Amino acid sequence: MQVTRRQFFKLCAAGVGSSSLVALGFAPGEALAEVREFKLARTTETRNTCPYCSVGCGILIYSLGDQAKNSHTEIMHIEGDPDHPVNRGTLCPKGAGLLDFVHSPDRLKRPEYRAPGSKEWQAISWDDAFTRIAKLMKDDRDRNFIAKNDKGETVNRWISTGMLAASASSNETGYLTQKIARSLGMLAFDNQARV
Amino acid sequence: MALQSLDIKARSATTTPPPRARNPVHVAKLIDISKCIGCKACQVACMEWNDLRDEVGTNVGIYDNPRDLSDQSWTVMRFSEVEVEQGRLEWLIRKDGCMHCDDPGCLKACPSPGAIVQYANGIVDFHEEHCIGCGYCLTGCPFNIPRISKKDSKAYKCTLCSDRVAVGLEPACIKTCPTGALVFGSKEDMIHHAEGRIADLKERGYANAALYNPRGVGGTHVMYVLQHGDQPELYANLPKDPHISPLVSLWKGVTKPLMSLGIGLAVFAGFFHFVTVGPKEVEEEETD
Amino acid sequence: MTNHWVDIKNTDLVLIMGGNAAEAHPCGFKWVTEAKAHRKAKLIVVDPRFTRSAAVSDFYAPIRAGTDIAFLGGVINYLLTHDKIHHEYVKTYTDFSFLVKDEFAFNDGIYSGYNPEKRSYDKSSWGYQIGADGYVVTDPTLQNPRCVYQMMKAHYSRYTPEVVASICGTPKDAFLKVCEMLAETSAPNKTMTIMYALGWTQHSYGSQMIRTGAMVQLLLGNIGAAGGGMNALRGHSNIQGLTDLGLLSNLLPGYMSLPSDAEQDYKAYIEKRAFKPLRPGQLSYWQNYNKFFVSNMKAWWGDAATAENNWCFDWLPKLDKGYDLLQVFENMNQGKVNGYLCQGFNPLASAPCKVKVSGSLAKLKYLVIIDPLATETSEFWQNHGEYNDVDPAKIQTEVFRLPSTCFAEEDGSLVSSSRVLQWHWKAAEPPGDAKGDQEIMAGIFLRLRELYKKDGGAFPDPILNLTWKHRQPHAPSPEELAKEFSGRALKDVTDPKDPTKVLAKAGEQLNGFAELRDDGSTSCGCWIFSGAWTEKGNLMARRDNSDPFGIGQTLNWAFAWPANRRVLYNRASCDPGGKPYDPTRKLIAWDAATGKWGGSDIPDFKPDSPPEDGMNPFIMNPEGVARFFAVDKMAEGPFPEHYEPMESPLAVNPLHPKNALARANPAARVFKEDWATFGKADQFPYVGTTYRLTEHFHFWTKHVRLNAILQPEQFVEIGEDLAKEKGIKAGDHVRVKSNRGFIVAVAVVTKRLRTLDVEGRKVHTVGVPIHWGFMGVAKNGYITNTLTPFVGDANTQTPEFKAFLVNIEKV
Amino acid sequence: MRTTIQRYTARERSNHWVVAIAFILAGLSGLALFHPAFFFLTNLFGGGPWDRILHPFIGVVMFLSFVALAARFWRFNHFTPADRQWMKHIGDELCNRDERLPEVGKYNAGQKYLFWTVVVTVPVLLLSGVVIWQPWFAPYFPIWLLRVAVVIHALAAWIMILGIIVHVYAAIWVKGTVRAMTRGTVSEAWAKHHHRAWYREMTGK
Repeated sequence: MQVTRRQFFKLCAAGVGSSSLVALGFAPGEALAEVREFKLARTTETRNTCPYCSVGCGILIYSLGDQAKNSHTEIMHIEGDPDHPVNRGTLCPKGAGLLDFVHSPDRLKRPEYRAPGSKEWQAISWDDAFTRIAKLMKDDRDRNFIAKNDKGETVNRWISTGMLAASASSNETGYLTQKIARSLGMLAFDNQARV
Repeated sequence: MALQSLDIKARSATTTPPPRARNPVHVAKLIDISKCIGCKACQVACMEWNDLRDEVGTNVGIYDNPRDLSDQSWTVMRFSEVEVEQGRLEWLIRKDGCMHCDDPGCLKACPSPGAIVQYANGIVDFHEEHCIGCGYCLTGCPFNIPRISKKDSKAYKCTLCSDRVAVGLEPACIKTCPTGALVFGSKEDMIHHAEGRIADLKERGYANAALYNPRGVGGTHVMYVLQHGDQPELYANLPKDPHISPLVSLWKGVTKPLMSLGIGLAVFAGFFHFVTVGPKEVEEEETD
Repeated sequence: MTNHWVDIKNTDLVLIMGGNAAEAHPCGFKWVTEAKAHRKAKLIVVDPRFTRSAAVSDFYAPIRAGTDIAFLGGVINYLLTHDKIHHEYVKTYTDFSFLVKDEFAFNDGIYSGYNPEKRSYDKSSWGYQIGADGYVVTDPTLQNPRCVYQMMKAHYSRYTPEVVASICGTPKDAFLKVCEMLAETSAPNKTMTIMYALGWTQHSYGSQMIRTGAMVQLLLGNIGAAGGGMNALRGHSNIQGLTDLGLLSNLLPGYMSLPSDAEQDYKAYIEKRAFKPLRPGQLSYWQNYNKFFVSNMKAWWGDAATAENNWCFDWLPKLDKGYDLLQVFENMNQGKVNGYLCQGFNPLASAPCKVKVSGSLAKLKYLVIIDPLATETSEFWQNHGEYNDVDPAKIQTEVFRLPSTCFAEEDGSLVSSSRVLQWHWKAAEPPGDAKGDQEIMAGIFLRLRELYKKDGGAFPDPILNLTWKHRQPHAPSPEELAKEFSGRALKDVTDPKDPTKVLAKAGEQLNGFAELRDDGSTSCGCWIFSGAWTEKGNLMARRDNSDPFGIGQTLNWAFAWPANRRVLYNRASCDPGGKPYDPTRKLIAWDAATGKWGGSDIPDFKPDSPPEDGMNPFIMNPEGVARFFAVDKMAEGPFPEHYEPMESPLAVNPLHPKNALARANPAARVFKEDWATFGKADQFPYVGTTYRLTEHFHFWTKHVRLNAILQPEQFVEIGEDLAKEKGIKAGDHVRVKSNRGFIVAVAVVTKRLRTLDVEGRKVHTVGVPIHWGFMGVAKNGYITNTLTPFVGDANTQTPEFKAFLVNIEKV
Repeated sequence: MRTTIQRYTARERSNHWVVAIAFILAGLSGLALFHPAFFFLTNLFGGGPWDRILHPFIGVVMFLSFVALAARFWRFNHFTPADRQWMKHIGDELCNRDERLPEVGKYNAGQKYLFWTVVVTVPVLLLSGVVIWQPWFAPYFPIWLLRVAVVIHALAAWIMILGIIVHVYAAIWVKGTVRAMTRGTVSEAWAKHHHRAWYREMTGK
């Protein structure tokens, strides 16, 4: 067999045709190289302080939603506050992981009660919990309050119920707690600074 | 640099050059090992920003955890206890992760167009939606960085937070680093910064302090300041002279086009043999 | 901290001892790396372990856990014998020249006045000689053998480098190298900062360790200067604030203290605390105690607090003794405690000797847990297998677990270690039905108050009259509470120099504690926080980070107590003439033109007292100067002395080998039954020490997935020598035992824990990180405090977690 | 009616075509990843990931079917002294000067070379392919071995492709050959002309 000039051109045309086919989209698209969408674009930013150690790093909390009435705020990212003079935007491994503290599966969500000898928690309403706790405290205080000591000195103390105060709660909570504890005459009262 | 970071310098499995007229700032991350306390904040910030969560593993008798890079851990600390001088212990802690080579072996090895891109600012980024999961990037990387996910068979590694850099922010690890062991800026500035650090280290007795910006891969956009620049292998086997394996570079360089040509030539040879010599026909044979 | 985080960048030398700032406070540690990078500062780490702070240090010296006083005593000896002290500073600003009472004595490790039965001192001999003028007698020539300088010199002359090396296990050359580096900062224009934390506090003589550090700093003239100071790196975000607010057994807000039983007389109570100056011309700021106290009582009981009832003095509970955590658990163990409230506190994990704590909790009638997380304490009654092997049926405690908000779900202020009160804002609603702590406390209190109102009961007056002027009584707002502790005028407050000038009108917020009055015209819930919320608004929420002097003072960022002052004792950064010792780091200086002190900081001084008046910088001390001789302030003696930890590998104190009383801290309180729980070196030959890892925060972050990923599983660290001896390889499971129990964990074998040569023998250390427990997303583990002894510091009762005895074996 | 000779049984033909189809699919899916110019071929397989997923399975099919095929034809492909003679006349073969060629059995030396080429390359492809098979096996091998395996795999494939091009071309070029694999028969003339020894053996002529 001999290839004539005409046949040769036909072959060439076929070759060009198939490669054009490639150009027309048979090949994968020359997609733009796009970076991942910047995830904070329309989030709400709230300034806060890291609750762990006492360096007191400033943090920025980013939450979904614009705080509109029907939008449920969901914290989705936390990073350092660059304006803060101490941490200047940096965070340590604990601070950098705060998001998972906020969303820890071990967060408590409702009041619980464990009866004496019981093996399990049961749900209790806030109102019942407060009422029952207040009753237990009052019973104990009324029974064991020491108005005067053996020498007859006024001492007004209650030492059969104690309290340990938080180390990461705010000053406002701490102040209120201090005020309440002393008004009850409580002395068995300490905070995490002790250990 | 904003959107210009989207300009592309190189693209995997693409034979023609991308647009090159613009020339944005080259960025770099500098890891000053002499300032690193191994706190792993960068690991957390990386996972948090990129919405990754590695397994809660086990302790195997060392501090390194997670033990290795994975699709969920794009950076890990590698702890080495060494006595460079007798009786003087040093705890060298190296943040391992993608080096963002100027001449990226992963990109060279990748067969899927656009699965790996190198932005004009120097960031080498994996685009998982184009990744076919072949694992060739592993063979191209001189630093053993990319990891194939067991979940989706895609390759993952540090993006140098290309999404943050694209909007003018620093990468998440840089921002979080408590001691400033990680810094980020233009590559030029980072080299300058490193020079200052090296001078300081030399004053403190580290005569061989040096910048790790290996030539073999064209320099990197993640560089280290090493106290012992003459012995990078002390730092959990950081390669002394990394380069793309010749098996990959040669292979992906000229060999494959030549071989493709060889296949083409074979077809053409047959064709021209046919049209010149003609078929072998047995005369007596009848046609169907 | 006497100084603040950013100020560390101004230092020339950092000594990290009794702490591990790089791991426990990484973002504060940044200022160490800044000082190194920009001031060519050096970093020294002295620690039993080669920590991650040591990893970036210029010099590391190992030390046996619990021997820091010996080490620092050796430093004092070195500085005095080599005359590397800041002469002008110590002569003028300290008690160097003060004469000590002749009765005061120190014999073979025991100070005068010791009562071995009570394990305490009669401190009457621990004082200065007081002259006929009522002032302390001094000898400015420093020649009198009873002057503090001479007595201190004699006391520490025993702490030779050889003795230090033998007690501490620190190689002698390493010790001397540290001395040399420290000594360089005795130059007036050089400063050193000391950064410490629980590595010093958690010993049976921890307070004395800190004192010894402070003495070194005073000798070098580093207190009050930028880049200097004694910097306690506090552990929790508001542990400083809660301490400032007095949430400790014996305290009232602002470091005022509750009366003891004997203090029945209000005036005597005040006089005892309103110290008169001990030297002529001194300020003695505590003379204002009555103003702070009355304002506090007005804040709490409002109109019920009157001059007639001594401002409700008798409404305050009086102390027969301290009811610190250990004392309360001792009482609980004896069945004397019925109820306990744990607000964001997890004592089962964080108190010593878990078996005792757990047994004590089981004797409670009721336990109330208020926490955002499910803590171990809240489930102490639950069987969690090997980690908490109890029988719930036998535990009759009623337990309430009330979910509270976390930081992200509330407004309020926290005090950082820099003493800066910073406001934060709520970002989201709490999960489920969780409530804020204030609402929870109000919920309990208001119901109690209702019951007392309705039924009466024991001494209801303080409860019924407690001020509660909240717009939403069930949910007091943080703003209202902050205004209350910051203080307001009840009547017009006028300038005492010019009664026509009104400083604050009735009802207005006060500008600061200088406006507090003792006539009931002011109300202030915490005097040191006064000025945090003024008529200008919430100063704690200020966000101007400008730093005009370039030394990191940022006076317009939030609000620092006291009076927005950033560096305490800053008058001591100037020479007696009022000129800064180092003008490049000027905090304040005397400006003769305006007749005022001023500079980059708020003067910690009477602002218009000219140098020639001779008022000294330590205005909170009646002496006006800093004390080397602690008079009667410390439980175990005016000069810190080295004692062995309660559980020590040594049978005797090498300084007092023949005096068994002086082996361990003679003034440490040990409960009777606990003596039997202490182990001996023959059974438990290794030094155990507990600590934090940078990847975790106490017992919280095991609930945090991101942190659980970083350090998933409980481990202990041992040196290579001990590992070889015991046939333990990295990754093996080992059992670590003390006389109080055991834990099982993975072994990390490391070069970072050295075998030390102590008193001619080898001492191994076993490092035990604390973070695991039986709740959380990390791998479950044993509570580390299973191992630790139930004994505390003689002054603070902080448990001795840092040095105890253990044994170890491969499982 | 012309006379034909049975050259391949139905089973042999089926086996051959299974191998052939597997080869084409493996070849195309493999080439797709060989050079960017061929990447468009991935679309034949449903895109890049499917290409990557399917290729090794096709390869295994090719390997197994080729093992069967090789077993069938093994004994016909032993080299004989006559083959050496034939190879000396390869130029005559290529230039259609068939009259100068020595007598050939069932397969000529060229065909035998091809056979042995494929016998060597297919197992090499399998072994090297297993080493780089993501995600199943590759994670168990060191990276240096992956690098070597990738090269060997491609090299073996290239050799095989070249061989198969010759094979296919030869089938087209030598008229009357294709029907041996489609119908199973060849004409007597074809057999006599190209494989005289085999022809004699088959017909006894």
